[in-house]
Amino acid sequence: MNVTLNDRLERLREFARPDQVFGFMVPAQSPVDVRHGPILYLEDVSVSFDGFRAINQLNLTIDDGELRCIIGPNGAGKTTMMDIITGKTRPDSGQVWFGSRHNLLTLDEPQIANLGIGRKFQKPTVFEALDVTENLELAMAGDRRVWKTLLASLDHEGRSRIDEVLETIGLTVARYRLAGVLSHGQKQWLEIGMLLMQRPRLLLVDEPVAGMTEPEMHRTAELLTRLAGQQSVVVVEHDMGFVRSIARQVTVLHQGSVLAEGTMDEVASDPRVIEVYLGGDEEAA
Amino acid sequence: MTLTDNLGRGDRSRQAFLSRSTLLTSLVLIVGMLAVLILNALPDSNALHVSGATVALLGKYFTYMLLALAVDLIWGYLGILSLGHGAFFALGGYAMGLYLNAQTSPLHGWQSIMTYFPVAALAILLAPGLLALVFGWLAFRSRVTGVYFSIITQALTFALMLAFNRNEMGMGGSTGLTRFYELLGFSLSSEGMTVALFTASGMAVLLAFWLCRAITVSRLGRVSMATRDAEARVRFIGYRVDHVKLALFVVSAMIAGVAGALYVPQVGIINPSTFAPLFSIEVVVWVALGGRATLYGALLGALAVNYLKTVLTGAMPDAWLFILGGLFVVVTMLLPQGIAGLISKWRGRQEASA
Amino acid sequence: MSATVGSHGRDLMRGPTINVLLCLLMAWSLSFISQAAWGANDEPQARALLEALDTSSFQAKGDAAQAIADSDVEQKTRWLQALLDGRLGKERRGDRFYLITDDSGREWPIIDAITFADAGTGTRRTVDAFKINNDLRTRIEGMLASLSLSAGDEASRLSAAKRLIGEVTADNADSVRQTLADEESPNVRDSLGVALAIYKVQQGDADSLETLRGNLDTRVRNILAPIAAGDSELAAEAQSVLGGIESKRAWYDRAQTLFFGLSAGSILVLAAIGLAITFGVMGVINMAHGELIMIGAYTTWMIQQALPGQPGLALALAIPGGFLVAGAFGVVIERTVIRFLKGRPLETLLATFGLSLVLQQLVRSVFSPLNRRVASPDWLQGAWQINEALAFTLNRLAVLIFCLVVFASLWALMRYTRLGLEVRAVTQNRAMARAMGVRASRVDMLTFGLGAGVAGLAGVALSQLTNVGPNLGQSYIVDSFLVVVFGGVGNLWGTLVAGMSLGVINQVLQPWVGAVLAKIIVLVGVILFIQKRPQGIFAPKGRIS
Amino acid sequence: MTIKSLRKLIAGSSIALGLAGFGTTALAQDQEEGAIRVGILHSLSGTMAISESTLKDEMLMLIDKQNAAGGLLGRKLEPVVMDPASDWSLYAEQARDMLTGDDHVDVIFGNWTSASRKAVLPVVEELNGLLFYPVQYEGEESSENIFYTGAAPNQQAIPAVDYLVSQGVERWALLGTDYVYPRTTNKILEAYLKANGVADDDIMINYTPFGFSDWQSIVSQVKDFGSQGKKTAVVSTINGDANVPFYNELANQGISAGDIPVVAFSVGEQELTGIDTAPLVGHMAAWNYFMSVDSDANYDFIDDWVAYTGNDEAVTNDPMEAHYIGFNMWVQAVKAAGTTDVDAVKDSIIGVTVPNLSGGASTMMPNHHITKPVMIGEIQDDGQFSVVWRTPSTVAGDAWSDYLPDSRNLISDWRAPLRCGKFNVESKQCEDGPGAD
Repeated sequence: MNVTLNDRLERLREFARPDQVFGFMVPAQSPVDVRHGPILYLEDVSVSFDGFRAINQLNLTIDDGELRCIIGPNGAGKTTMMDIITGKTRPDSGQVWFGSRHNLLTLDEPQIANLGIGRKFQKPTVFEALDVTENLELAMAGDRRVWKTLLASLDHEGRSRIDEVLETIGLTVARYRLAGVLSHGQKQWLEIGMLLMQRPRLLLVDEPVAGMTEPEMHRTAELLTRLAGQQSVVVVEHDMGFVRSIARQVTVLHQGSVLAEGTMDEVASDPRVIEVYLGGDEEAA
Repeated sequence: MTLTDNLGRGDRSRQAFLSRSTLLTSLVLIVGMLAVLILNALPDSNALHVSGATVALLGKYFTYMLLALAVDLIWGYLGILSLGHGAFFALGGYAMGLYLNAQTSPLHGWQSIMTYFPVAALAILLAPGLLALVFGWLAFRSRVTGVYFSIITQALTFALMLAFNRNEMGMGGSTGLTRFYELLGFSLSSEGMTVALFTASGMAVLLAFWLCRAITVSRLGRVSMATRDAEARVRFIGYRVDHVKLALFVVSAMIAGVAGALYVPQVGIINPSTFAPLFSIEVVVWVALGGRATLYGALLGALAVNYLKTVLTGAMPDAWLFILGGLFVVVTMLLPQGIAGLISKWRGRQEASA
Repeated sequence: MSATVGSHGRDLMRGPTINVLLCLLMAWSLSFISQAAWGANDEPQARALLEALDTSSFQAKGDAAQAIADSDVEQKTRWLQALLDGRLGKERRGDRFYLITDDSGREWPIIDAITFADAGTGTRRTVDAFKINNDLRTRIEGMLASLSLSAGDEASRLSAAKRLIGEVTADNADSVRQTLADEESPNVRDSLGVALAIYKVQQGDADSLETLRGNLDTRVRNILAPIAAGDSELAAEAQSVLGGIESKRAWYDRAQTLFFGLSAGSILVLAAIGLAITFGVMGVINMAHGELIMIGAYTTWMIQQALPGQPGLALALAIPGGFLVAGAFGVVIERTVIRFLKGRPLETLLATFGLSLVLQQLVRSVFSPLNRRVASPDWLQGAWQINEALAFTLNRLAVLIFCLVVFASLWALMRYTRLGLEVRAVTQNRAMARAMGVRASRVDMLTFGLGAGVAGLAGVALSQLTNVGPNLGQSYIVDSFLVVVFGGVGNLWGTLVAGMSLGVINQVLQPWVGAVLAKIIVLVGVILFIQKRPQGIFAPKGRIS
Repeated sequence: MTIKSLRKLIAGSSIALGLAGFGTTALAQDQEEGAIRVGILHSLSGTMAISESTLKDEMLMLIDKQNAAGGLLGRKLEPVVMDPASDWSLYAEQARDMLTGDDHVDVIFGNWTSASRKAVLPVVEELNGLLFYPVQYEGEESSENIFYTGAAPNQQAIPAVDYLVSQGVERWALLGTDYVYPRTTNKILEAYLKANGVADDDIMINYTPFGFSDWQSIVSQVKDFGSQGKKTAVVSTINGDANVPFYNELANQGISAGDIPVVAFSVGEQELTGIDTAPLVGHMAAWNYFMSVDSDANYDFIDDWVAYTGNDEAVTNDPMEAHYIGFNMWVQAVKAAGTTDVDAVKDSIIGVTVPNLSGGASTMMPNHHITKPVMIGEIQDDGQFSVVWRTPSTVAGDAWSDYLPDSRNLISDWRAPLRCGKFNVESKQCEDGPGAD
């Protein structure tokens, strides 16, 4: 693993820092350096699987505090892009930077997560054998080393944070229920709740409203817009209505690269986008 | 985590260290042990007297239970199926065997350090621990999971079996280490020693049970269960899955090593057949039969299968494999949660009717 | 065939071998003349000849046999043959001599050795069969060969000529030259030429070394080695010839090792490929896989029992038989056990482990714990001798080919048939496949049956190589899993490549470090390899979501 | 018996805990009052069942016969059969089980592998039991409680090598399975051969794992080794299952007994039942008994065995003879002592002489090994051996080999006053037992 001396020093400093009290929704202190530009920067990223180019010369920039929606037909490379950002997939070429200091291509998933990038999966993935509270507890920001984890206990502050998040995601009554028995929508919320517990600087949200009712969608939209500003949010979504309701900036992916970028209206009137969505792809929303 | 934390949490008792199942299991273990000790102390003529041989047998069962516990810790709670845990058991056993040999005949070369009990005791923990550390570090770092992991653990124990079979290893070749006479200056064949070993094994089971319990109810335990069910997700919230796995794997290997070390003086021999993949698979079967991820299930399973084996190999030497093999099939199909599942179902019904 | 090369003994070599050769040649040229025109109903003489055999000294017995061979009694060929087979004996409490016509079982039908009249039955208690030992056996074989009318055929002359290598001396060199001049068969001429050349080289003739260049016969090498050790011109020349021989042998040795490796690998592949289907495709950890192999082997044995004396036919029938029987077992296991454990792969491990115990004990109870004897047909015995340094044993060659055929058929089945398509569909997306009208449970059953059937085929093949006993399967289960995992779960090609490469690596290592260490190295190697490529050689690639 | 006391224990603890005891449905072994109990400790399942299960049947037959003849000391013999399942720890457990309790056995006949014997040894010594061990083994052991009725190396390996030397063999390939018996035997043979002037280059030693089946390259190595112009023989200590593929490979690579004879120490009639012997004719085995041995005692024994098993093709072998001798010796010793008491029997059995199956008699020596004739048999195409050579008289088993430097000065004598299994004649010290090993 290519960890620079700087990173090590940074981590050392991180350990030495005294505990700070955070308010709800304030991002956890992240070492990310955004003084000189965007929070996320992808340049010329390409990856292929068995000859198929899933991502092709992708360039993408997300500014600090931005809420960005990414749309695109199936197979456009949205999920693969998230895999690359979170360290699950290594690109064949290109660069991915978090702030101006962290080269994400040299880090693995836990390191990236601990830098402050949170991810919600397309298919809700929660820990089914644990109950809702425990799910949130695990996601709570804190020292993730083995020994500390073994000795960790839930203090008053942590418990009140969990209570707050439970309130936000509407699962207070289900707090001791096993996550495995929750409905699909509830799992979606739980996963969002876990993201909130993590307090990341950058949230990657993959199809957050799939399986949600109309009012739930509204709440999600509200939540995401509220998050933006303090945190950067990247939403991948198929539901155009939902995208329209939250989006300020929209990026259209097609065949692994950016087809168009702009406000929803700009994008929607782009002839290439119309061509991609109407021309042959039956999945057009 | 304190007891009060859990008040008012309804059925959340499974997460508390001092839960009902912990208390009950500890109680059964302690009372059972005391009962055996008391019954053993009765005069021979008494109808309830328990002979030294039975105490020795039960002592051996305890070491198997300890091994099953070690397997359940990583299989039940972490989802790592090791088909090679017999290797750690055997390594602990060999460490003890060398020490026991040293009591009567001088050892040569590097082995001579095993003459001292503290060194031997350390080796009992370190030999399996180090092997687990190196092997686990390699495997978990490169994310070898699932059956791939299971199969290479099997390859590991198989390779060790072949290696220990070689006389060049200096471990007695295929006959292994035997002819033990003394432990800590006491004769191994005395009844007192049998009782002492039984007690030590029982205490080891109890302590290991508490240790495993403490681990599984801690946040680390929850991380490990989370890892078992959705490994990738755990990584994305920032836990170093490989470290978690490695830590538990090493702990588990050490418990297995202690089990082996207690097993050897009671059985009187350690040889490479303990490394045989079949033995390790059998251990997994005990755990599955007793019920995964419950800890007490592992204890029950190990006891039940070995008791059955003792009874059946004597009572029906020609047919016992049909019964035991058939039992494995039937239990798997009808009791997916093992004996523990049956117990909790039964308890659930009782509570419902109460 | 190599069997014919070595089976003639050393005693003959020590004697004036050329005479034997000449005898053989003469017998061959005179083969149209009836050998014994004289009737030998001379009972006292016959009795005296047989009585001479009744001695405990093998030397005396050999002389007696020679006397029989040299005599002109009519029965001599039959006597010598029976003596060779241990079926000539003497009445224990009497003085009649018997031929045992069939020595299977405990009561043997016997006939009088002199009159060939039926003499009822005999047992070990009543008939004392004459014993022979190895040396005597070789001598009698030689006698029979020279008595045989066909002794003059080319094969016999060739083997006689081959035996001359290193045995030509000043005494017989001329007659060998003469024989060479008369000989027509090029093969025999070559051998005689080599034999003469060696003699000449021993006499100091450097030119004759040319004839020996590239000769792979070990005796040539053994004779040249001391000659090359000196520092004369001849020695230097011999050195170069010897070097050529050695390097040629080294190449053939490599080819031989490769064959050994592929053959060992083919067994691994055969044992593992059924598992690659049940485990790789269905995700079922079938610990009873080894026992399905065992069932295939026992099927072969049973079919052979039903067709005594026809091992070839039985083996041919065992191929479909083993497949069907093991496949049927597989289907039953799938229907009664595995079906109910869908999606719980680790529990299939548990249940099938139980099954394997039951099946093993079942075989012990039904067939006995002892190994069963499965005969090999003649065409699977011996070796295909390419040259002195390279030979392919036929049974292993057959298994190698069989393995490739099984692999190719399976591959074609998976690739081109409806079943294969359905299997792949179910593997990739069960729910979707069902929605498309694939009867997933039927596919499961057939897939498992197929995997089990292929295991049965492995059993048929193994019955030709190793023990058929209750433990047969157990010894392959660890290796099988290792091969499947090494190759990459769910990938047939991976299994093939993994099995073959493990076989070759093992065979290459074996002469260096011994079989035990070779195995350990291979195991550790696989463990380390899995660290590098956690999904095996042919890891499934693609977006994992 | 432990099973019983275990049941008792569970009943007891059930009372103590107020728990319903778990299944105690174990079948009680019906035991006859006053019967002499004979333990049979042979694996009936697992890898060793192939060899050992026959011995269990043989023991049952011998006990039946003894009972039919009126039992022993006026009491019936009662067999106690257990299945140690080829698991060495189970051997120890079951031996302990057999030897404890009110209904303990008076003698045990059992074990096959050295590992299992070593596992049982401390148990029989601790509980003062009697064990008759019927298999040829590597020697270097003598226990007060074990009687070794199989061959020691000097009763099998060394005479076999002598015979081969007399047949002109000059080059030796010692092939064995990688475990203690072959290792020790080969060490002894190597020392013996070198002492007889065989050069290092003329000895090849090779070990293979248990159940090895891929003999191609080793056989080809042997072929190469044997093609150097000197008469070569293979001395095989290859164990059990590895033999069939080994002989198959020999035959297929065209090595006949005329070229390179193999003399085996672990291949008997029973092993040959699993092999097509036609290509093996002339290969040899060294044993103390062959089924084809010409003696009335042998023919009677075979008839009994065939009748008992109901199988016309049933074969007998050397370990069976060893049990036959051992059982009869024990019966004689019990009669002589007038009791089954272990110490009395131990004393009375030394010097007991019983007929063996090859027409002679075997005597129990003070070192707990017996005297036996040594024979070399050649494989016949009917799966039998034909005896081509035998020692003129019996050979006494030697617990400690004279050809190993560590044991050259050791003897074993369990008679008073020495009573030592490992007595150093040079230092006059008993090196056996705790604290002196």
